[in-house]
Amino acid sequence: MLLALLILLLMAGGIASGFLARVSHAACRWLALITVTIAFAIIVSVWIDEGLSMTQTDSWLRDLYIPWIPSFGIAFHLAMDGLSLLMLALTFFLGILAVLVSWKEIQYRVGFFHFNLLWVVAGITGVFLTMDLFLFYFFWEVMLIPMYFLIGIWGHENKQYAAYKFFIFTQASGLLMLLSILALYFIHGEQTGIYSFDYFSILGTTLSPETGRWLMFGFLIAFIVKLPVVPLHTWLPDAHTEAPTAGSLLLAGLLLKTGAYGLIRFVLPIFPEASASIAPVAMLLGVVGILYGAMQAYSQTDFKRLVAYTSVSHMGFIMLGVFAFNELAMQGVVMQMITHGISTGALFVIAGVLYERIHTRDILRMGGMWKKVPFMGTVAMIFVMASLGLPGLGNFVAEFMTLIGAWQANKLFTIIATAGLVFATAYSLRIMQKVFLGKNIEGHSMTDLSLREKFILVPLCVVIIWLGLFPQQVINAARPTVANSMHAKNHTAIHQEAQTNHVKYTSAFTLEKGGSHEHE
Amino acid sequence: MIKLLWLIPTLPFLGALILILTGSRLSWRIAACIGAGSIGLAAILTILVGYDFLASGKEAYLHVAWNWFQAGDLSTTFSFYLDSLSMVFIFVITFVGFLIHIYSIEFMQEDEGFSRFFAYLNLFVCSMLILVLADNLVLLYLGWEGVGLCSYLLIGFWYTEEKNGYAARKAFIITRVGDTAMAVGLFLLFTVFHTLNIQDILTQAPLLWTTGASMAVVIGFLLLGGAVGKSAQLPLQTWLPDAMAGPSPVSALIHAATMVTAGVYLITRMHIVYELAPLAQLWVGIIGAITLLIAGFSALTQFDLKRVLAYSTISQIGYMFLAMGVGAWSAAIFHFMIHAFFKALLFLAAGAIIMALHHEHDMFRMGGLKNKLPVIYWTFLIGAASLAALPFVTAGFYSKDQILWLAWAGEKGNLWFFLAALTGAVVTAVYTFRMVFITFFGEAKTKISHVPGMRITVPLMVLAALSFAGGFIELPHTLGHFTLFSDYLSPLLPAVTLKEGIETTEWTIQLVTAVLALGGLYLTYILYVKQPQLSNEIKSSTFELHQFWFRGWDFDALYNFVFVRPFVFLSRINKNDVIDQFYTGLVQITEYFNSAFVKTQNGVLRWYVMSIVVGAILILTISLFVQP
Amino acid sequence: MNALPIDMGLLLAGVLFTLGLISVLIRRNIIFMLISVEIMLNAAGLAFIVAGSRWAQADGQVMFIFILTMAAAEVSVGLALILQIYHQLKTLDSDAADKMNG
Amino acid sequence: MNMNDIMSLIPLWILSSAAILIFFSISIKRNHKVIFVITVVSLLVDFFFLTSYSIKHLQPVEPLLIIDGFGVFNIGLILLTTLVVVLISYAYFEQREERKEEYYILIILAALGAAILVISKHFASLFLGLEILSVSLYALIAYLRKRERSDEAGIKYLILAAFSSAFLLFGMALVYAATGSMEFAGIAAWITQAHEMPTIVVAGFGMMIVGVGFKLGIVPFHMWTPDVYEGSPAPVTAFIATVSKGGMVALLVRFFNTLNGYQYTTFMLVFTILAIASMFIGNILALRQNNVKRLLAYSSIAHLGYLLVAFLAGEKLGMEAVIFYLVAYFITTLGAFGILATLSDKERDAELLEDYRGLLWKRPLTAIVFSAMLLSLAGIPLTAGFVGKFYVLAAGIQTHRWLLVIILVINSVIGLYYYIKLIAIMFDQKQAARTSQELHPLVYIVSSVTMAILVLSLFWIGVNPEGMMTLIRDVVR
Repeated sequence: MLLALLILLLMAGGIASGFLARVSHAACRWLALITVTIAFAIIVSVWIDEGLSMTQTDSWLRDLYIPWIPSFGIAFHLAMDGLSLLMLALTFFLGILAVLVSWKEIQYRVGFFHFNLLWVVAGITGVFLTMDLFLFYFFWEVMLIPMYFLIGIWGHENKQYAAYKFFIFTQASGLLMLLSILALYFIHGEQTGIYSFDYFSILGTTLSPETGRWLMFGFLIAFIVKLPVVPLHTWLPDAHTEAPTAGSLLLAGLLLKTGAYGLIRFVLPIFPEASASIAPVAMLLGVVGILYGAMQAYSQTDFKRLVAYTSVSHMGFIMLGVFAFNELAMQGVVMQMITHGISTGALFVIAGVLYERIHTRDILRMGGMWKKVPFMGTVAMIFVMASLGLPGLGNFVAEFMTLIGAWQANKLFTIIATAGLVFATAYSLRIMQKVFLGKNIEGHSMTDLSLREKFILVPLCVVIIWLGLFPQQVINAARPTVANSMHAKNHTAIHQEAQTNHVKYTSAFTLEKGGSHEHE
Repeated sequence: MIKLLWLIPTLPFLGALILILTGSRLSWRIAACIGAGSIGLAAILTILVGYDFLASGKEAYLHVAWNWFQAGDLSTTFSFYLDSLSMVFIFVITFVGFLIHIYSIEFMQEDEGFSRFFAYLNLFVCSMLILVLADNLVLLYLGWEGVGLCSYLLIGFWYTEEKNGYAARKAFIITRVGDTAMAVGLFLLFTVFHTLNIQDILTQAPLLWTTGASMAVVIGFLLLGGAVGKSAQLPLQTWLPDAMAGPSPVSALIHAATMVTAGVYLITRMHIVYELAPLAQLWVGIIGAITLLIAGFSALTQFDLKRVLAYSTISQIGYMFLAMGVGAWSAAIFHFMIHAFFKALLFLAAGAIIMALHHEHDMFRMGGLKNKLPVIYWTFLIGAASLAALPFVTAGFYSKDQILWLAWAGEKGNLWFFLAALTGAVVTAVYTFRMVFITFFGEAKTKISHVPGMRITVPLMVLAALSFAGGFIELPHTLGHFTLFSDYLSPLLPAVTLKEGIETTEWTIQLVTAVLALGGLYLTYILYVKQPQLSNEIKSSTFELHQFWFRGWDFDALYNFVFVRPFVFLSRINKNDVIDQFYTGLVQITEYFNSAFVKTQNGVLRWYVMSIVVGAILILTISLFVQP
Repeated sequence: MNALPIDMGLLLAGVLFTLGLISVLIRRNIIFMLISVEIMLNAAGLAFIVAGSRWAQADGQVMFIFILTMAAAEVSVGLALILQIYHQLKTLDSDAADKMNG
Repeated sequence: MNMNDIMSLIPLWILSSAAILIFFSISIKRNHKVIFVITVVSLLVDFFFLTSYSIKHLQPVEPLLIIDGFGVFNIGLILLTTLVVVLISYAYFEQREERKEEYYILIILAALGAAILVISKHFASLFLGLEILSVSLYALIAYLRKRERSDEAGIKYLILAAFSSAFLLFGMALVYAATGSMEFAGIAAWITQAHEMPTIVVAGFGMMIVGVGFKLGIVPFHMWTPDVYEGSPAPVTAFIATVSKGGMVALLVRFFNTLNGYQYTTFMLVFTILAIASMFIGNILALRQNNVKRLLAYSSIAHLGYLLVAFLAGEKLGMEAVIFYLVAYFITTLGAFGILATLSDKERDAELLEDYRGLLWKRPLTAIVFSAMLLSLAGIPLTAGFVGKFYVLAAGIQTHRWLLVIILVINSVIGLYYYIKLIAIMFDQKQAARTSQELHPLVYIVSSVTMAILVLSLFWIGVNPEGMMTLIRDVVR
């Protein structure tokens, strides 16, 4: 129930703050802030409740099952395991920051903005929780529309174009996933006689290699567009660049992660053989992404665009790690999801903070800011270093585990990916050089971070350093999920277990189905 | 007391943290107290810990702070491992570091980034300590990258100058190239040993591999890659001369005494792997030999005081690599320590000169400082003598002589190594005293603006004393056979087995070395003091070669041409992302179809009728004639 | 009636239909277009009668009556519209009525 | 015709009587309000009467009609749709000084025609229903006489509809000539016992497809749609888009199922080609359209293509999908044209994209409702359109019509572009200068309530489609 409550809370909070804006903008902001903070508090309390070390083997912490569209075997089925917990914690953490970061930036249509913001967060929450494929697709799409509005209404100069591109790319790939979901549904139904979209039922479906591969492509394409993987990445630089700061924060921090999450949650467990068979190609794509993203990032002059391309590069590690098929790499991926969310999010916040002050994102027009804003410079330095994978910061742990895991799978690709770190250094340092070091060419004068901005950036710093030095809790939390997705080969066992857990539901289906809905 | 080992890296870290958090709000005195004080405390602690350690007689002490991360087979801890090797390093780091901090208080006093400078410097010391104390390679990598970061920050300390930023980035990126190789080496090690704990690896390696095992060789080369990057050896040496853009104390601490020798530390630390991989070890020696030569020749042609010293550093580290290449581990470490003393001294003295002369770097615009800055002159001279390895009195002589001798006599040594080292010795003497003569002799060309105070001179004198006396803890057996240092290291680092019946030549070798060093000194004296026009003639007659050496053998140009330009070119040309063209193309195609179809919708009734008729004919044709 | 083969009757209807069709295509005057459509409708009616006669059922003729009625209704509305069009365009050229396009 | 038959046709009687009642009422006194009330009441009465029918009930009215669950459901749908059209018409026609009362007669007659169409099981009733619908539509399209485009649209529709009717009739005649029956069941029986379909029957069906295709507005019989949509008054456009097309879809489903047309690969091929062409051409034509009415016309071409995918999928799920999609499409289209009608003014309809610029900031609720409708057309979750599309895809995948399904997906993406373009314009910062004149507040309340009901049912079906699905499943048997 708690899980549904989370989503409802966010949706209700969104609507309420939307209306409250008619009374007072400040009240609207506060309400939004409080809503997300409550959600965050709930997740933290769950985490504490489950014990911070999370050493238990049973991977499911919470489960909620409400039949929704029984004719299709669709249920409102939410469940949370360690991975979901981590992702939710990240979601609400960044959600809080997204509200804060918009405090000054968003001055028109405040109510509608916060409505959209909270609904994006709600949609993402749904994506991270749902255990029903139909519901998953449902949330997958639901999070797009408010995001589209965030970009399209409050974005920068070229916002319409970016918003279209974002929407169309994700929709196109999402629909292909819907096809796969439906095909899976019918294949599973024909095999077992149980027509259900439930994740745990679907897991056990046996597929012929050919079918398996095609169906996996459907899922894969949705996730790698979101991730994004070169050459499906071109929506991302535009979307990131044009979105308002909160939008970029959510895009980079969370929306990209839904792709990675999908890979771990769905692609590997449901299609173990098929994903193993394309692993080399997928890893190659990852490597290409790492290098291509880095190369593109190097030449960009728009701060946000640059950071966007670094995301492309960093997400390459996720592809590399996921398809390395071992626990280390997968743990690295989980870590990367979180740390990238934080470090790139922070860089976007910095870009936003700069934009608020000097109204440009062109790094060629910046320079020498350190003298004026040493605090901001220090913070930026930390995240630039995080983005180039400096040990001691979270990203290093992620990348190191990913690479060392990937090494077991493919040595050549790992070497190239490791070399990508050199390029990461090149583009990361370029940010520092062009923005904070060098000479202040245009003589911008500006004030250092305000208290509110410190409130946003300092926690991010603390978290990224914390993750760099004490990442074990995160690793422990993700362990059961990672293990499950890893041992995809003997998934039938897990499936059976899951089946018994859900036997009451599935049997309810069978009755329902047998009576009314025959697919001959 | 030894239990407080963890405090040694923690103190500088806290210092850095306080300085960063307070920003520039602290007065320079307090900042200096925190900055230098934390290192001072660490240095005192090092003595106490070292005393405890030696007294305990244990081989090693391990302090586990916390489990860092553990997933799958990989398990890393945040833990410090103290043995005789790391002891030497933390001693040098804290002590030389402390002296340099003291020096910096005066050197940087006027700088507005005073507290930032100390923050970086403290952070550096912390990282360096972690590097040498790490008990596993991941933590070592943390320190490794940490010092890289600090090096970057400090080279680019005066960030408003574009070229400083460039030098800083160059240093970081080039060392990162080496780090990539090292990281791959770690992956390989992990695949083989399922652990990255250094001691576990070292104990298991001999059991797992026979000498010459290909895996060992590959790993050896990969770690060498890392070492070569950090220690500015061929082919990744190009960043160090540019790194002189940083303040002089930085050059002294990071780019002479400590960080650049991290490669030496790494290879020595992993010496068992190299013992098992003779090919890799041979290449360590070859790289050392070549580097010491090309850097030495480059040093001959520089006019920037600090650049001479930079090239000389590369060259001296080349000696250390050469020593490691012949398996003279303790000789390499000995030379590291002595080099740390005299090179820090030289850099600090050079810094004092530069500060005294209004930030003048050009030697040829100095001159005649012998009388004006006597303290500097004498200390510099001691450092220079040590660098040039003037026989019998200087520490440098003993450390370098050991390397020369072992390159000749060691089992893995050979004539080429020896000749390279010998040539290097002459060249060293020449460029060293060229520097001394040009800077301190002749007539003054620039006015002195600042006379160094106590905070500068005291560290100089301490370091001078060390450069002078440091050598006597390890004497060749022809000269007293006093082997305190190598004995101290011997449980850890095996001694070199000599070739059969070669002991007798030791005297000859020492004599040759001594004569060559002195000969070099005399040659320089003639060229730069007696007949200065001669040096100009040589310079103009070999102008091309001179310039070639001056540019560091054109490695920069080569790398620019092969790597940097193509990358930047590709990146620039593709700024708008060629892949996007594909999607734009799709859009254009649909738009083309749109305009084509829209033309059919022309509003003319008969046209619409026609469309129905065509449709009808089509349907009838298909229904009647196509049999699917 | 049996003397006449059903095919011939349908063929006749078909020819009539085609004639109407072609003349809809080539006529520009709206009234003529309307008339041509009427011819097509009547061709269909004829086909119904032929078919009805084949099966000796009244249904074909009933359908024909329906068609006639419908055609009458259609023409009445059609003529009214044509009148309107003529008021506005001052021509009966159907090609002139192409204000809406794109 | 016995008493039972008469009883089961009461919904049709009510419609006819309503038309006559209004006719008399006008002859006594022209009063828009009264006429409007009569129309609404009679539609409501009719609908409530219909709800008393059991959908499991099966009552043939020999030989022409058959009252079964499918028919009743469709009549219900037609009645409700007509009701909504009438509700939005009131405000729309109140603004205009034309003689507005006869409009209600025509629209009721058109509904009657559509109702007959969906329950017919005989060529004669099919023809009668179709023509009652068509002839009323000719007049409805050209109802606003002062608008030049109305007449142009009217005459275009008239000529083309009659032209295609001729095809339909000729096709029927051919089929009749070969089979000797005009009843669907009779034809089916004849075909079953004849092993091979004679050419003449094939040709007959082919020509009938032309007639049907025209009414559906699918490619290549789609040319009339944009012009007629543009030229008609907005409520009439809504009526054409929904009742006229939907009635024909229902008939097609019934006819095809009775004949078990799925075994004839030829016709499946024809419909596949038509579906693919409709999806592509419809969507591509709409891409850069600046007239909202035309844009919706093109989009409706594509949507009929989607519908054909479900139709081609066949089987029970396919039929369910067709009906469900129709319901979703009806709601959405009514909503869209309803908004368009409420924004229109006396001179012209709010049909240009520019009229919508910045609408969100001026009339936020209207804009949100319109956006919801467009998102539903685009098939985005939370809306009925999404469930409809999901249903269609499910049907297509179940019967492995991969080509169609993939093309549908591609087209959804193309379609997305122009829907969100329209939404983006409404959310733009700049605002259009256009304002519509003031009317009696009651008029607004009627429109608003209608829109509110539509948007609520849109979301209700989008979020909780189970009820509707169950109903449809019972209807399709």
